[in-house]
Amino acid sequence: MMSSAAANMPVLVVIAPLFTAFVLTTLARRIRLVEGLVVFTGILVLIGSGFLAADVFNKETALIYQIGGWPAPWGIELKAGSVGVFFLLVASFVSVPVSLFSVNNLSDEVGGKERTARFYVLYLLLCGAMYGMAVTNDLFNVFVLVEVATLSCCGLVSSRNRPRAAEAAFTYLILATLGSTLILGGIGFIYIITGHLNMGFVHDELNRIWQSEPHVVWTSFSFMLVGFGVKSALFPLHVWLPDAHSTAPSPASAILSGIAVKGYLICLLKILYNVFGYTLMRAFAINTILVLAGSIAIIAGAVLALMQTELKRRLAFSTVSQIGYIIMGIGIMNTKGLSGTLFYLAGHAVAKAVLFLAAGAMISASGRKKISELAGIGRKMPVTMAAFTVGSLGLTGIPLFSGFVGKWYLILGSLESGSFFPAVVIIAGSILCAAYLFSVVRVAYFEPAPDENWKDPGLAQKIALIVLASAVLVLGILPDPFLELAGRAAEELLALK
Amino acid sequence: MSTMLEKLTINYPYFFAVILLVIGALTVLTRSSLFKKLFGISIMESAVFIMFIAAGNIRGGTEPILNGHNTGAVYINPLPSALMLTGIVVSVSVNAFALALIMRLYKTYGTTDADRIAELRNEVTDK
Amino acid sequence: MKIKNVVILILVLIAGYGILITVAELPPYGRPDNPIHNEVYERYVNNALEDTGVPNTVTAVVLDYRAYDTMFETIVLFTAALAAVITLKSWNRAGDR
Amino acid sequence: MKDFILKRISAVILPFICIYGFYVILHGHISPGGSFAGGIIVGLSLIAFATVYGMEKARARLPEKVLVLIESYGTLWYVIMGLVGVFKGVPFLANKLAGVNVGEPGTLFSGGLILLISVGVGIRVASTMVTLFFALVEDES
Repeated sequence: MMSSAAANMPVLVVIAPLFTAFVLTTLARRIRLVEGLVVFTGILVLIGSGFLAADVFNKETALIYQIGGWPAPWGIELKAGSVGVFFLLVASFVSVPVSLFSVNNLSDEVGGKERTARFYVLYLLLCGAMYGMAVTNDLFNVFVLVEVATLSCCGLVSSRNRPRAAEAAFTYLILATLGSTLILGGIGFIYIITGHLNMGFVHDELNRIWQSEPHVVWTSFSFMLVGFGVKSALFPLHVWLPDAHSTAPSPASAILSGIAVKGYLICLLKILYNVFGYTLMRAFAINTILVLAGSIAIIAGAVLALMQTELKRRLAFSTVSQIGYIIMGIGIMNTKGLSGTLFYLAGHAVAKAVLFLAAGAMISASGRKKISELAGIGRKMPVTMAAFTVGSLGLTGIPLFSGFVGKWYLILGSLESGSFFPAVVIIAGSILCAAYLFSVVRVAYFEPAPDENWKDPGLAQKIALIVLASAVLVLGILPDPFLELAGRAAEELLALK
Repeated sequence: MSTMLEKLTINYPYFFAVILLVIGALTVLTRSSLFKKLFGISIMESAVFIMFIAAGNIRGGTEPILNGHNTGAVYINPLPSALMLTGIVVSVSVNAFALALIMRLYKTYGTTDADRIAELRNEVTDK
Repeated sequence: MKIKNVVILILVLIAGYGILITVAELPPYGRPDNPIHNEVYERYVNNALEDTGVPNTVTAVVLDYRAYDTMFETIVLFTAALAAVITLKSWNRAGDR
Repeated sequence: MKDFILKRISAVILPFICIYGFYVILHGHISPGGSFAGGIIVGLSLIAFATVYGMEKARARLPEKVLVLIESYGTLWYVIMGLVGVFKGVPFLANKLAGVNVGEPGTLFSGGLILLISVGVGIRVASTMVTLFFALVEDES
């Protein structure tokens, strides 16, 4: 039984949250049991992905799993490679504290027991889709998982009991469906000229025939870039993100900004490197496009974030800016750049989750949304504000915090590839990031507080914040094992092995 | 240019799919009515479905049901049809959820026009 | 007719022309020797009966060869129903501001 | 009794539509059709019932609790059918490989797990359609 569980681990981590999700709606009356089950499932998946990561790390080869026993070109294949398990670890780790934070904390933002139970179901479905994206190796499966993720994201946004949330969710749904239609079209073009859907087979076939059909490859490239760009809020296509992420309930914003956007980026990374491959990306100058788009996103997102007065909106625009780093890193096609971008992805997932959770706790305690109205909150809610400070240090890239290592490797990678421009943009972006985040910290600590009674959140919420904040520190102080894994993932993507 | 037209007459299903895609995209991006945005999305999805299913067709082929009656017949490719079955269900789900959101907005604001809703929302926050 | 709409019209038409060039380049419609009708297709059409015991090859692909996709497809429908219900049911008007 | 004719005619027709839907679900593996098409036909017959006889009557026949149960466990059914393979020591969602008797091809009870899965999916698609209809039509406020 034990060996069977180990052999089926790539699919079990995907199934476990889904399995729990289907039971939850029928247990809505006993909300404590529901919350317990959600946290328990999260921990179970975390342990499972830890085992999977250790397995892949020790064997040094990707784990191939054939669904239904059908070998690759006929059936669907799961591939737990270094990229997959890296993202699996990050996603399953972040999902646990976020679900812990929502324990007994949703009645304000979501509503009664039934609505809360449904919120958790959507949450688990989103997690399942993310884990599925991490391990899948089939193009059409990517599309279906992207749809599950999109619908559950929109559901999470609209679960907030405000009409504003429904409006944000509608914009999000329309634009995201536009994006997934383009993704499906891109998959269709690739499928029509190669006849395969498995990523490995498509890669071989595409690299054989691309010279006879350059326009088709070019169109599917652009469909993929625009489609995933809309979904992951690349700068000019980000219009849905600030509304959606700032109106969603706080745990939902944390998971949306921390994990959901990253899932689409991992899919884009897999499609660009595992399907099209290094040669085609060079031939069509995709790396230049990505670096340019990323640079524009970094600067524009940061400037827009500086202009916001509401705390959650500022964090949402900060996500737009941070996505730019990851997109830029995808375009820096060497080992250092790619491992840097993967590490940055992990660091941002943790830091942005803690920022959104802390912001949610502050807003629900004080009932105020504007940054200027949160003066002196650092002394009234010490744990929350400390976590927020650690998160903003991590995001800015101060040494000994998570963002620094990722940015350092991104700069090294860009210098290695011979261009000076990305390094300059990264440093400028960090300075802007410091400007928009540290002003919140300054207002919170160094301005006089009004005479009101704001309380720190409950125990579960505090534990969640502390776990995430210490993860930011751990990623910054002891990055070696994660960097090793990210480095292997980069080598796997560049097919150096 | 003429070779492109010749190829397009051979590939006419793809040509019509592109026309539908353009119509759908224009509807989504230029209309302010929420319903029309939703219809535009549906039209775009249909365009992609047509592209897939046309790709799976073989002239003179029969439907891929192996019941022994038509031995020796050429069967069309079942894989695109199967994929589009999934795609259609996804499209149905998106439509259902979008309709629910439109209902919710209509109940709150009393209109289904995106511009009007934006105006109303600003008035509400000004108060 | 707003200026924004005219800009969108021009952009979409340019993109549409690009896609037209692309589809003209695709393998000719309806030929049995297109790359899409490869060994995957042959296995589905020739071996589906003994592999799965189902004569309808579309069902064989949907529910056996690619059953994992279909599982997520049912999950999409489940998600949509759930999200629709959470959007429409028992939201309190007190929350509307 | 304004719509007497409508009620009588639908009383005759709707059961047949419903049975036809189940026919399509059950014969999805040997003829065109399948669980989704059949499930939607069944769901539409129930929706027609609700529109003809009024929401209250339909709600009494199809309480929300039952719909939620069918929906949740119908989707769970798929996963459980997939786990059969895992318990037999072969990959997830295996059918013939898991030692399931696939029967004689072309007969109604063939295809092993495919038939079981399609029945589950068909019923839950029907219930989802009804749920969506109720959610859209019922006036909460």
